[in-house]
Amino acid sequence: MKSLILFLILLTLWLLMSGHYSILIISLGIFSCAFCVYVAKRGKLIDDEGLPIFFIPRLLNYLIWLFKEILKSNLSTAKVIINGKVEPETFTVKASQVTDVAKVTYANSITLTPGTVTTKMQKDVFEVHALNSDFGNDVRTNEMDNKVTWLEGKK
Amino acid sequence: MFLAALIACAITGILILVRIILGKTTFDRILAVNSLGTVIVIGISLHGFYSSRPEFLDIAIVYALINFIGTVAVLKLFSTGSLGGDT
Amino acid sequence: MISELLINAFLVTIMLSIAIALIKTRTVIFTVILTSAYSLVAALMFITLDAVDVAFTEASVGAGISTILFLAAMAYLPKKEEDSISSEFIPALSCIILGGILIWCSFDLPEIGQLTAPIHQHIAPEYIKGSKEDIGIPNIVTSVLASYRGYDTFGETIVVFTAGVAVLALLEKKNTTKKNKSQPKQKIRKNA
Amino acid sequence: MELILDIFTGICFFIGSLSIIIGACGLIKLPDVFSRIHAAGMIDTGGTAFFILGMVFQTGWSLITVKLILIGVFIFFTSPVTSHVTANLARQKNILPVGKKIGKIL
Repeated sequence: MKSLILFLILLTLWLLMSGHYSILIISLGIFSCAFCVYVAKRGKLIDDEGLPIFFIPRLLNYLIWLFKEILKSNLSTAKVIINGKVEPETFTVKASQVTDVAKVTYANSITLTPGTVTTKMQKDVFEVHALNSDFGNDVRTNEMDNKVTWLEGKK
Repeated sequence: MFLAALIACAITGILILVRIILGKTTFDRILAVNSLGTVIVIGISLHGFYSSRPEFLDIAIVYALINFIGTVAVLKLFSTGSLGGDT
Repeated sequence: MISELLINAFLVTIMLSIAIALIKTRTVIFTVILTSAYSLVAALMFITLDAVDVAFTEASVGAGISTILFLAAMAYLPKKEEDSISSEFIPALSCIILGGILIWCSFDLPEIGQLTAPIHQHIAPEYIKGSKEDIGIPNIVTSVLASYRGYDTFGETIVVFTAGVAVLALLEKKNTTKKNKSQPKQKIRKNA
Repeated sequence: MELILDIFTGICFFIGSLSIIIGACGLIKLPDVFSRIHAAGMIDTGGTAFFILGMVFQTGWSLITVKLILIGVFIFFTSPVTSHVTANLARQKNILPVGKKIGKIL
């Protein structure tokens, strides 16, 4: 089932990228996509981590929220850089997600918003470096943590 | 318009180059080279539009991926001392 | 036209400064990083010269594979480069003379895009006319490379493939002999 | 209609240029590696997002738009990974960030 979804995604990518639609080229594409899926299956890459399907229903909502967040923190990072008031701080937060994929998503979301970077991970404790105490407070209120847990939808 | 954006990319490139040459630790330099790669990806797509041949976007896609692979390879070598799988 | 010239001049300046930094540095890993940055800029240069295929190759081979190969070879090298002992005068002189000769020769080249240049007189018009019907690939460079001079390309590919296999074999062999040596190093790292 | 799209593209390019230039300034100005990662993150997220948005306004709906969005997605997925790996490795090599530490550090 999952390999079929992967095959369809790869084939869509091929069709979008090539732009030439003749029988020969499309059949070559189908062949190479099938080969890729076969290799991925042999390497046991197709599992919950490679293709996290349980994210999909709530993904759009989360992405819109994430973009808003990124815009806001971009603005404040720009202000900090122009003002030159840098007071970096390092602290640890606890992640409340169950699966590894969701934890990685949380850590990546922290890193993706400029101003906060995950520097180390140990099981479910993240060490976060923030540019300013405002950014630090943003992470420490656990808003993003709750959002990712909601995105995961396992609880 | 595209030319102005290209000039902005060029200024950014020069500033990043200053960091590459000044950089104290290796991490600074790796970070700066990665940023230079991102700026060049933007620059390629902008140049494609500027010369009204957006087919160049294929190269920009290849670039975005190669940049990532190169950076991660450098960092992996730096952490383990080899690229082999047995370390 | 002016903007094209400006872009080219800017890229050449950046490449030059990267090259100077490359000469100045003595850390091996930084050399590899700078080489990667150099080929990133070089590929952008090829794009402004309208050579898409070369840019593609430069991006994937120059910035990707060769960086990784350098790194794989670097694992067996000391981390710092030694200062050169011999004098730098003769190499610099020969480089300057060679560069001067090349620049002098480049004045005899026909201008870019000139119709009467010898390269456009010989067989190129036939290729341009017939490539679409003969082979059916929209990109002329690809059809010339893979079909009109297919045997040539085939030979080149074999040579490159052999070289790649040889490099891999060399690296692999050292890996097995070096295993015992690298063991104590890691212990030291853990203790520290 | 064309004029409106052009204006939108201009605004997007302006914001994008501003954010990459400020990011590059931060890359030079900020004190240590960990702070510089934030500036690099600005180039990767703010700059790319606005430039790609501006170019999407110019193309309309075609295969080129899809390719542009693909570039955005690739950079979006790979940029946090490189930032995190750099920061993690710097910590592994025992470089401690400047500034105050709150609570126990791993």
